[in-house]
Amino acid sequence: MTLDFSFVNPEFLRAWVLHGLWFSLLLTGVAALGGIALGTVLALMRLSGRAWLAQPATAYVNLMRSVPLVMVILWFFLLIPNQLYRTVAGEWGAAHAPEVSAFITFTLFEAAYFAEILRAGIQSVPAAQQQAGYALGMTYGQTMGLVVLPQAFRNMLPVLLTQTIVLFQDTSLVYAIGAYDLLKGFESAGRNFNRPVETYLMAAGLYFVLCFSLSLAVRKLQARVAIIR
Amino acid sequence: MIEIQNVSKWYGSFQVLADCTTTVKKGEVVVVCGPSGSGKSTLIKTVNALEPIQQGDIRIDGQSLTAPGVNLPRLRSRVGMVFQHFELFPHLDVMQNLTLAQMKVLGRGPDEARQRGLSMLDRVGLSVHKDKFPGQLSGGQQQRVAIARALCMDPIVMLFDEPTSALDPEMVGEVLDVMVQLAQEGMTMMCVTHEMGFAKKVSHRVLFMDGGRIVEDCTQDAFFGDPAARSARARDFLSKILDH
Amino acid sequence: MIEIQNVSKWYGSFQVLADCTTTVKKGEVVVVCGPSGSGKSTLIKTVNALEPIQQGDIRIDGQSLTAPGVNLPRLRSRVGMVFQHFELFPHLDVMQNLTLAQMKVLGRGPDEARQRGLSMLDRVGLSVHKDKFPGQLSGGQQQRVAIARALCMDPIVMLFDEPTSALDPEMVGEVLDVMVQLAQEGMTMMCVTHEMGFAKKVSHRVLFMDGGRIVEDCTQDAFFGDPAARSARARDFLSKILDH
Amino acid sequence: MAFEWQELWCKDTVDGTVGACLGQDGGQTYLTWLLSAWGWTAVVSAVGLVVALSLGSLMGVLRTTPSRAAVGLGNVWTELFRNIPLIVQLFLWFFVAPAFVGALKAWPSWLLAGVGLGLFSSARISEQVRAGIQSLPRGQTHAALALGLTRVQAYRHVLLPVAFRVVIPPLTSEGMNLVKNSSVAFAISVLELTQFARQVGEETSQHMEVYAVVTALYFVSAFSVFLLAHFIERRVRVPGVAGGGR
Amino acid sequence: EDTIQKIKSTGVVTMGVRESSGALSYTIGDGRFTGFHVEVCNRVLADLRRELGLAEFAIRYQPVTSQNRIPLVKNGNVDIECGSTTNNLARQKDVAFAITTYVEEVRIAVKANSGITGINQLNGRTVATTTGTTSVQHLRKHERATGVDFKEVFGKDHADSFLLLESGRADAFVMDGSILAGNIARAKNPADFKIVGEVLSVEPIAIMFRKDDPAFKKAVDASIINLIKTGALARMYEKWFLQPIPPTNSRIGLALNDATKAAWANPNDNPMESYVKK
Ligand SMILES: Nc1ncnc2c1ncn2[C@@H]1O[C@H](COP(=O)(O)OP(=O)(O)OP(=O)(O)O)[C@@H](O)[C@H]1O
Ligand SMILES: Nc1ncnc2c1ncn2[C@@H]1O[C@H](COP(=O)(O)OP(=O)(O)OP(=O)(O)O)[C@@H](O)[C@H]1O
Ligand SMILES: [Mg+2]
Ligand SMILES: [Mg+2]
Repeated sequence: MTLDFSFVNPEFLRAWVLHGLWFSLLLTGVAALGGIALGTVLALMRLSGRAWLAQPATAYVNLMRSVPLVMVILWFFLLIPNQLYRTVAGEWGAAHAPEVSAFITFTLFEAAYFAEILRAGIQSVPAAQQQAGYALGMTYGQTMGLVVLPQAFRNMLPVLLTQTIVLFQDTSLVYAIGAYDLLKGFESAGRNFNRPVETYLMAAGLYFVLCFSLSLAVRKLQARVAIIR
Repeated sequence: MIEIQNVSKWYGSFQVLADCTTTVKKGEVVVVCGPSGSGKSTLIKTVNALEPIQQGDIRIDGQSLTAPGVNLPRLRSRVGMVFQHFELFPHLDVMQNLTLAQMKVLGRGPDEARQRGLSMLDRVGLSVHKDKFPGQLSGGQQQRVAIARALCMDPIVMLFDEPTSALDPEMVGEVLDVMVQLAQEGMTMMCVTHEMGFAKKVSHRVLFMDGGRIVEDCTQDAFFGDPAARSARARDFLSKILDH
Repeated sequence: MIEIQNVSKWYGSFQVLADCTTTVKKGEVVVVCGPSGSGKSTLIKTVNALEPIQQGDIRIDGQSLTAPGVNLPRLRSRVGMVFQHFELFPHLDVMQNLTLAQMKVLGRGPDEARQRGLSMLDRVGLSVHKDKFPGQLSGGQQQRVAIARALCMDPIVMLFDEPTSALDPEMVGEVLDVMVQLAQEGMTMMCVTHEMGFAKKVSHRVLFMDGGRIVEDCTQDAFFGDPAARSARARDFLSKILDH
Repeated sequence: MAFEWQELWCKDTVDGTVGACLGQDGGQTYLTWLLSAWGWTAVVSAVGLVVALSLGSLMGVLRTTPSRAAVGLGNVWTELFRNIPLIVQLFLWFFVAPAFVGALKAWPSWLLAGVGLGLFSSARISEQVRAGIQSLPRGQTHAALALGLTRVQAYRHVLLPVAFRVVIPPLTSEGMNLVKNSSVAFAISVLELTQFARQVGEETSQHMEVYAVVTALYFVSAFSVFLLAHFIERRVRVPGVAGGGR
Repeated sequence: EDTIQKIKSTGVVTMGVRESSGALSYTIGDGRFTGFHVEVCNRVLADLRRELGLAEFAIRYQPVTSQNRIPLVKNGNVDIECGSTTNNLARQKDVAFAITTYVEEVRIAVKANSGITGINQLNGRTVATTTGTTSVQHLRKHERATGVDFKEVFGKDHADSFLLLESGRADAFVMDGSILAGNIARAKNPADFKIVGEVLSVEPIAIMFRKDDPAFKKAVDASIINLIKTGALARMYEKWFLQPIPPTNSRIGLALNDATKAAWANPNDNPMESYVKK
């Protein structure tokens, strides 16, 4: 197999890759933060012991986990008319409908996964810790916010970040609604230069470097914030 | 100070507490003992409403726990509690463990909370460790910090749930010493423990539980001094834990 | 039976065992005690090569553990070991716990293994529980099953690592009873324990460890009868665990 | 509505006549095509599951052994397969790998897709299996070795049976992900559900209808994995252990 | 909804474009799109502004895929789609088309040294085509009609399909002539490939927009007729299909076919079904 990388130069990378890379990173960041926030609420609902809170949360999580993300992205984008984006966010909203839609969909979808991780994290904190919080006179909110969740997050940090790496790779699914992510940059260059093998190899390399550095960073971070036991 | 009146509790169809009644007066030290699973922990947890009860009533300083609209956090902050596994907050250092609830529950300022924390830490002999994390302390030290943490809230009564049973044998002494001192200073205390030496030394009364019931409730003189008057179950239990 | 010769061991740069030497003769019961972290568990685990050593030599029945090509599984099967947290296999019922190693290691048939298992279970008084899972037994019962499991392998020596320290106080007795009986039947035993009553009753020798060293190695008469002749560290330790 | 339904699904895929919904005289309707596409989704997922579970477990186990070489192999494997997007991996297996390993060219694309999908998931499963094993008290290993079991026997009879029970929930999730990820197989010419949706949506111009049905079938497939895992979890639940019936 | 009204009130028109539809509509990176149809649309929109006296409006490019282009036009996300959409009856139920601007011929590309000259020689061979295109249907029909039996492999996009041919996984690539020509032109070695055989089908390609908006359609059609009359459309064809084009500056080299000439000579918006082979 002969490879031809002659089309690759700094200008190529700027024009084809940079924009998508930025969008993928931004989408990952927004969806991770939003998903963790919403996921925490879902996890707390599931653990509340009250059926009217737990059941809707469980149903939501199971539904999201059973449908391919690309379908969720597609449905969400197609079913919401452009007019709504325009009404809510004006011309900017209408112009960035796919991106806005991606931010919302990814957040909603990832929340289901983060909820499961956080549920496990909260359960990994001994129940007596919660009781110790109450015994000191703290309210439910204080106990959760100051005692249980900080521990749950630290215990689950590696899993949360692994899921974030998955999320970063999944941002490529926005191809379904025409948003432009990192992989799209390589793919579309591959098509228009008719060098798909070369661009896929470059994509594999770049993804590997990014994701692997992220997981190394996670390990470092984990050592720093780990609870001394 | 603590009035427990006909308290019953069930987990599903399983009855953990059956019609328990007793009173702990101000300044009194009461030891609770009994076989595993007899409901000791459950009983002591109902006293600050960590476990809800289905029947009966509990009053702390005259205030019923089951009254509608009772401010449970407020009430709990006046009842200190020490757990078997210490339950220090592992992600906070010792000083933060001591000041967190003071600031969030009692609304004390950081300086005041810190000062109170330091003096309590001093009392359990651990001032030098104030900046360490729980994981960096031995079990005995952790339990003493846990006692200090409870004391910071100026409790009117202290509850202990097997405070020494998770400790290495050589560390049991240092924790009991702190508890003895507290008792001698007149703190109202309710302790689940199997340390009969401690019971003999400072307790005023002993409760013996079995199968969710308070089977014996008598002065420590009667409990240790007059075994013949005790129930068969209590005698059997005592012989097991005092023997080997 | 067990010869430990100048054994040293490091975790990284941290020395856990420093030049430990002792011998356990056939039929002898040796108790190992000492403060937490002094290396007791590590020492006992080196005896059946669960922890590798960096210096020195250990021989069981004349066979060196460090000799090249030694069949460790074979050797370990002849050394019974009982752990602090029982370590029964939670997914197997009691009978399966007892027969697994007999069949896989000793190559016994299912019937023979079962029979041997039943008789050992009978010996620790638990035949009726043979079909239960470990999670359905009390701590004391689990530890007795663990002893039975070790005995099924017809060990020539038994190692115990704090077999009662994870137990509720009222269950300590039932486990110690089994151990006393074993000792009286002439089993060679090496026990890490803080149960000084047990030590006084059946041990022939006591080792006291501190900081990875065997600080004291003397007959139990000398250890308990002549405190003045003991090191300051050992006296201090003894006073702590015997006092309260 | 019912008419439109028939109009879409009972149409012959070649001449466009609407007739018997399951096709006649060797003809194919969109319904029979849909069913065969679902079948291919199932095949690819099944191959993927087998590969992912076996290799993932193996790598997870290797990473818990005392051997540095084994741990290293497991680590490299895991990092390699989890840090490159699946679609890129499949592309490389299909177009690039055969240039180096000629035999791959003879593999049918469903097999290549299943194996590629399995390799990708094996990295995640290896993480979970490793975590499961490491969550067991070290005493369990010691107890097994102390009874004279070899290390392999200790894994086989003690560590893995318990570790697998511990990791059933995350494995379930991964199994569901795998089924959903099988949709990427369309990229290397497997006629599965996503391929069907793209092609038939285009042919019939009824994208929404086609996507709705395909989404539902994915849901059913992934949820069956969930139900199956749930069933297994209950079957292997150990009495006396938290969550186990007494 | 009235598109002209919408453009007036928002000052923006959203143009649906394709990422890589041969020379018709594709990206040159940096979020920019170009191609024959994109240029046609730009001219049409400029005419619209002039004719209707609209204020200055912005053009926003919205990349679409073959799966989502019709829903997007229907739900208002896209005002005018300038990709490579075939005008057919099924689609006319959902959307409307402008006058046909280009007529595509489905052809066969093979390796130059393969000796294959027509579809009938493909018996027992492997044929590549792209998922989500009408070519798949043509192949199926052909297979049924002639009894010729070939294996099909599907690329997820044209570049993949071409790679199937290039890497030897397929013996032929059946696709729109302009796509085949474009891929060959950009291949590492264009001389290795050639387009052979009969025209398997012809398809009118047209600009697409919302249904039931006669005013908009009228304006667009008028503009296109004007482009045809003035020869501007032919010049644009020349520019995109016969001259070097970005990003690689290669020349597609596909002469204007007879079907397109006929469509320009007699402007119409007939669907594909009316082009059935005589
Ligand atoms: N959350 C629960 N759900 C169901 N049963 C429970 C729960 N918590 C405790 N129990 C049961 O209630 C009984 C009393 O438990 P409790 O913890 O009060 O006993 P205890 O006397 O403190 O025993 P120990 O000495 O072992 O601490 C036990 O049989 C226990 O199994
Ligand atoms: N895997 C390990 N890595 C590093 N240090 C270890 C490890 N295992 C044990 N240690 C250290 O070795 C020392 C001896 O441990 P060991 O468990 O033998 O003590 P012990 O006397 O049994 O204590 P205890 O009474 O608490 O069981 C301790 O300081 C311990 O922290
Ligand atoms: Mg208790
Ligand atoms: Mg130890």
